[in-house]
Amino acid sequence: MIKIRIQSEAFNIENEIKEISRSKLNGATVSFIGSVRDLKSENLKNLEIEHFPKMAEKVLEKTAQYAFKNWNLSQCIIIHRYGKLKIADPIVLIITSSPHRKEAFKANEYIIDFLKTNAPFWKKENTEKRSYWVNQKN
Amino acid sequence: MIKIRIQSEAFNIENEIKEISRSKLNGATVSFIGSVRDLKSENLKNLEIEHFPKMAEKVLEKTAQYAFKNWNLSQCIIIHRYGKLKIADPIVLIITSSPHRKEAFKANEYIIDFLKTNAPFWKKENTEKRSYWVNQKN
Amino acid sequence: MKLLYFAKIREILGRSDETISLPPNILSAGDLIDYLMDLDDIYKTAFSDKRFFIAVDEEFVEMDFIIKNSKEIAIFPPVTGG
Amino acid sequence: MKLLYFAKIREILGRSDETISLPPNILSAGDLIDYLMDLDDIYKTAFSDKRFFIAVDEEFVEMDFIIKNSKEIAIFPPVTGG
Repeated sequence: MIKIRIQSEAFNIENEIKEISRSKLNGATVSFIGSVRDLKSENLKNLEIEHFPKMAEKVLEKTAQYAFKNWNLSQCIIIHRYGKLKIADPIVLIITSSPHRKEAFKANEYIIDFLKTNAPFWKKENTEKRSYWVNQKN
Repeated sequence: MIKIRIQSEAFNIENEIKEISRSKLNGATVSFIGSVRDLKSENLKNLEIEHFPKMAEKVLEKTAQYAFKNWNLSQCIIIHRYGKLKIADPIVLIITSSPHRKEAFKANEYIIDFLKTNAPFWKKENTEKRSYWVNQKN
Repeated sequence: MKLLYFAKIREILGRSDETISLPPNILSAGDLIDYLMDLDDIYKTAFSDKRFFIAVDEEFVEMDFIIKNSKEIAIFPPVTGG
Repeated sequence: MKLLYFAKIREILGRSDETISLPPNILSAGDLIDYLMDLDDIYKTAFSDKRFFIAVDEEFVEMDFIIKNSKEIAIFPPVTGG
């Protein structure tokens, strides 16, 4: 089962994992949470995430589908937030479940790596001194 | 911060992650949950986990410390359950948090791989037909 | 043809979308960018650092992609989500 | 000297621990295993497949580890946790 959500609201990882049907959980479940950091130590007031809704949905869906097939997953959930977030707020949640832990790990890392360079979301940091768009890394 | 727990009770991943202090969360948080499977499709009634308490505690603590230093973690939580569990019940939870996601992933995978071959826990499966001790794999 | 802009490019241009009619000699995505940069300095400011991507029908395309009959084209900086 | 047994080995032996006095010629962990296997067939059943590990003071040790002065020795099958 694949589930994609793009939302401004916070998510609850326990609830997401609990929702996975018991038979589909399949032994190994890997989760990744990316959260807001104060990257420049300039007293981050907030982080704004802008996105291109239609394309973001498409990219997340395709990425999940590729990972699902390629690593034989039983479950794949991707939730990405947009809007105004504060330090330590969770931004993205990726859950991959599989009979084999290696595949759950590989699929999860692939998804976050791919999203970082292909999903149309953009971060703007508002610190006490200034506002700037975050530059892409790696 | 390192936290080790060996317990018979279930755990709640959301609560564990929430407990991590906001400043220590550090961008990337990877979680692994291993849960009970019906390995042989023989209608598993339950899984019993036996452990060597003193040594188990020591091994988990040392493993967490090694991972913490080696991958520059800000946070490392290991919870392992013992006692009688049912299908899909969570057995082990590993949370690794770091400024860099690669390190959080690597540390997490290292910990579960190491525990599988070094932490003194043993699984006994009780199916409708029989009871047997699970054999070590990989 | 509808153009969509996001993030820093949206801010520089001061608009999130606009509808334009292209002259018949504009065929590729690269032609479109050149055309816009000739049209107004504000596009030069937005695109001159070459740090942008183009998506047609929500798919990344290269500069030689033929956009002549495309309805919606998005232009945006490198993504920074996740 | 206290011996601790776990899992399948505990079940075969029918006990989780026991206290024994070793003859002076028993020096290493390997000597201990041989000694026990000579003592009673039940230990042969428990150890003959060589699928066991030994821990002294909660640390894995090899068969040549000198256990002469150890207080507590655990013998158990390959672990299957996680």
